[in-house]
Amino acid sequence: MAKYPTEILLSWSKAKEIRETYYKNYAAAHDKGGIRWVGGAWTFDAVPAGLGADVYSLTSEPYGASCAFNKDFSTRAMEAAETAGYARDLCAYMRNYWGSILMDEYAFGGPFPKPDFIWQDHICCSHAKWYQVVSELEGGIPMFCVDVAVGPAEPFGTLTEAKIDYVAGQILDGIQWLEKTTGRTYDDELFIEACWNDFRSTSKWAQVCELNKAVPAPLDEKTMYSLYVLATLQKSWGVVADYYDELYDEVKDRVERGIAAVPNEQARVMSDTQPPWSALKLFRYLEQYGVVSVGSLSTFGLEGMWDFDPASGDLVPRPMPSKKPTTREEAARELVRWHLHKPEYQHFYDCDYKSQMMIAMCKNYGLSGVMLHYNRGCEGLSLGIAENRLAIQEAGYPVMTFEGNMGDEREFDLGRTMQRVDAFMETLGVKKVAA
Amino acid sequence: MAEEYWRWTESRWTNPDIDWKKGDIITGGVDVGSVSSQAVVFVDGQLYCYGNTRTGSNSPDSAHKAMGLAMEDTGMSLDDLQYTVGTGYGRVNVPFGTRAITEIACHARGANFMYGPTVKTVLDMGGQDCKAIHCDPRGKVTNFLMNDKCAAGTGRGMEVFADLLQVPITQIGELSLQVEKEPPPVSSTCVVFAKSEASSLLREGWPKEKVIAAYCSAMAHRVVTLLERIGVEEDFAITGGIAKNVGVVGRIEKELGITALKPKIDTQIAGAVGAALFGDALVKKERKKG
Amino acid sequence: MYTAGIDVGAKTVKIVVTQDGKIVDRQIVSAGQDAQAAIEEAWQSLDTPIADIGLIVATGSGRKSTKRAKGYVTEVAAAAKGAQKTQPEVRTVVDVGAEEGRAIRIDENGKVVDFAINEKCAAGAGAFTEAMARALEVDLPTLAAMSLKSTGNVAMNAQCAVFAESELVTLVHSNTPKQDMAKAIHDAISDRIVSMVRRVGMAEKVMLIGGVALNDGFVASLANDLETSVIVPQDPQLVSAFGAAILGEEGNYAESLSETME
Amino acid sequence: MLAKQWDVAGAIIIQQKFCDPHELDIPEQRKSLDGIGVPTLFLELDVTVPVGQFKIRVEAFLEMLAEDDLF
Repeated sequence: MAKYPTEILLSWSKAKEIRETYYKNYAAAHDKGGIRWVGGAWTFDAVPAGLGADVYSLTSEPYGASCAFNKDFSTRAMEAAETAGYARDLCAYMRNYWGSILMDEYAFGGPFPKPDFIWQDHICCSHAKWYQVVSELEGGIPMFCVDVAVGPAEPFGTLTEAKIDYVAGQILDGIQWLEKTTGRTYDDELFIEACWNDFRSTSKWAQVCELNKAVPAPLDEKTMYSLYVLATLQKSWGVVADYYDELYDEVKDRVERGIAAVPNEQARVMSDTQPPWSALKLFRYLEQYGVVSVGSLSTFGLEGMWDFDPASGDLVPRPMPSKKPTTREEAARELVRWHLHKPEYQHFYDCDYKSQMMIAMCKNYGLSGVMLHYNRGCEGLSLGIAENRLAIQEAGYPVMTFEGNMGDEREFDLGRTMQRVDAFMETLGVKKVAA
Repeated sequence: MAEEYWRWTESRWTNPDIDWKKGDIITGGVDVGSVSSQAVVFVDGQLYCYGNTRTGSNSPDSAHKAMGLAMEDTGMSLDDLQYTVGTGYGRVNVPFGTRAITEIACHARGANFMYGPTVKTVLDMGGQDCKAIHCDPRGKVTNFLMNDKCAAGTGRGMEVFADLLQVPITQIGELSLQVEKEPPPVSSTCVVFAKSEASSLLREGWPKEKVIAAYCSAMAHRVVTLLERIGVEEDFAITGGIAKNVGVVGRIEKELGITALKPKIDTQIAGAVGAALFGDALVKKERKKG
Repeated sequence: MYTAGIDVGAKTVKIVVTQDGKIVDRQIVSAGQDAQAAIEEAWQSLDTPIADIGLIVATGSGRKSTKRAKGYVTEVAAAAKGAQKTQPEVRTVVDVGAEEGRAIRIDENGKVVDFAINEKCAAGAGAFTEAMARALEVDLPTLAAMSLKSTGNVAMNAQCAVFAESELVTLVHSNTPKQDMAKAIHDAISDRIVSMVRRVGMAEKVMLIGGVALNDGFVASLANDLETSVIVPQDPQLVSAFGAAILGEEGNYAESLSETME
Repeated sequence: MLAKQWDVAGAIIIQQKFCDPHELDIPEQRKSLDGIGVPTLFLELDVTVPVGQFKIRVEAFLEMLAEDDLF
């Protein structure tokens, strides 16, 4: 008999449906005179929303991850990119994305839809060039990039007004560029509404994650991957913001009724960086030990918005701004101030910031150990992961590392990783639960 | 001594229709490779004799051993060679070599002689690396790509496999074709891992021919990705030891959709043949200047 | 009643029979490709009749093919327990087998604190030395002896076994003395193992186990790189099987195989 | 462009692995050099500089570019 009751997540199918609609919308955008644009998942997607309701995006990393799910398609796409001369050690999402263009195959069926413009931000050395190559491959596409490297946010650094002006100023220039490029007049009301949805989605997702402090954990990380992805698609979309409100209520109810994600939960861990998308079975394998992964800094803070409070030593979901912005300038500044607080930006400046937040999670989510994915597919998120390991071990938590690649399954060995999990479980003193 | 499945038989050959003593220009070509060494003698642009031996742990000796085997029972000696070109890993220390030229140039020129001027793409699967070469109708290199980072697609990889499966290396090709359905290729791209993966497949009860088929198709796929990066223009020819493995060659042809020209001469001597032909051209050039 | 630990590796099958923590019987059989036959041969050639053995615990990469085993433990746990039981002050266990290298740090009561496995790169394992020995046309004992006689210091800085091989070929063709090449080979593996030991943090006393521990050329290189003495127990390749038997006696094993093995 | 001004016969592109921005420019660089008839040789290096591997490729490249003394 299981230790805790479990139930399927009711809003699960709704999340899948929203994701499918998103990818269909992008492909079919031109049929109804709409506009298509592409950019990174961290780009300020609220800004193009001011061009109208029929403006559809395709964000690069979730698309790369979707390719990675389909082994055959992904291998063909990556080999196409490598045959064109792009090195194998480059970001796996990029190679999947470019491969789709080279093969002219959209991972969701049909030819690869060509975007009208590129709205990007430079968050890492790969993203700085990602769309230069896309533009070369697609024969030239207008592109606007926002530089965001202004240093860490509180409490690790101070976001001075000058820093916010620097990034917000680029967004305001970008809006004029968007008007010129698309020939549409910009609607500040739509922009302000989109910003507000952006704040709603990202703060509510953080609140959902915080519910995993409960024992038993209401959600396991494998499920959470399919839920946070909506924010990586279009966090400024009202449908996504409403969905997270609904999700929060359901998960809160699960906590109150003691519903568990893993029926025989006897130990809790967390992971880090994107997982090997083609082998999520690894997380199911943990359940045989009654072990649940409650999340990771990337699942929590890639899109979720938190404030790190060194006094309490805890990550706290960032409260909504006190009032709704009223003008274009106010909205731009608020959007910048909001996103530069993203936990997953801080480690680009110093890996110790990330260590502090990870150790806070270990303490406050009752974890017995950490499983770090040394992810060759993404240099940005794996930056400083070895230092994180040392810091977490010094804080008294056992750490297991496993080599892999989020998007290139040729560089991940599920069998050997599971054997490492066996050895790690022995270190945690956890035995398999009777099936 | 346990039977060494990886060891392939050394060989030599003399052309019965040529009397070298009547020859005007006699040149030598020696290819000291990482795994095997070959020597050839050309008389007036015709292949007179060749020797194919295993490279020892000392390259000057390997060069002597290969040329010694080539000249066996011909009454020839090193002094009869007017010009000798060394190629391969050990090209710089062929004691009796006059000049050293890379195996990339030599394999292109050798393939041009062995398969004819229609050859535009040469795939050399050597002991330790494999090379994709484009050449013009005279056998001059116009572009090349080399993969020595990974041992898949090389002689050394195949030897490791023959050893593991205890099947003589010369029969691996035929054995790999005795499967009804093509198994999924061995996934790892590194020969040492292909080996450990293969031994676990054996433990799971896969018959030998199925494991070999999986390895040959992994090897073929690795080589095809190299070829595609440079592009394959017909006619297409394969040189080097692995060209004798029908299991690998057949799968490369199937994946490329292009049939390689059928070899008439031992594919392992292409490098030495090219070297000797370069010797011949250099003798003619000196005579013109002189 | 006896307990037995069986370690099915890539190259050999090792069995150790124990009673109250003491070794009473042992056997090593080389496992060509037919692991089943080798395992049977190992059981039959034991002095102890199989019926007297109450519990069999299996470990090693091929543990799936042991039909008689009731319990299973990972190579990490087996190596740690075996080393610690053989020599209580051991805190760092280095296990180098045919295809894998492992560095394990344990605390005073033998509990594994951290471990690193070197399965992605074959350069830290026995298979590498065999390939190198064949390239130099010598057998393993000669390679080890030659390495000890080397005076020169030829560095092979390649990180990967395949690169190291092509580097070796370049050395061969530039007439480097064979002893120096032999030493370079052992240094190459030792470098890889040492980087793993540093990752888990080395603590005195260090014990080296596994088949490659029989190669004194490697042991010398490792001790030199670690700048500490390295204990090599008698029969180093049996320590993991011994560890499995002891874990059996302590009742510290899993009843079912990990999913990948089924 | 530089290649034209100096009338070069060939271009050797050396790439320090894992520097993505540089890595990303290379395919386009090679295409433009090929476009003006300048053959390119691509060499990759990591922390260890593989001299043996570089030597064979550069020699072969020079032979490729050399005039026809061998034909």
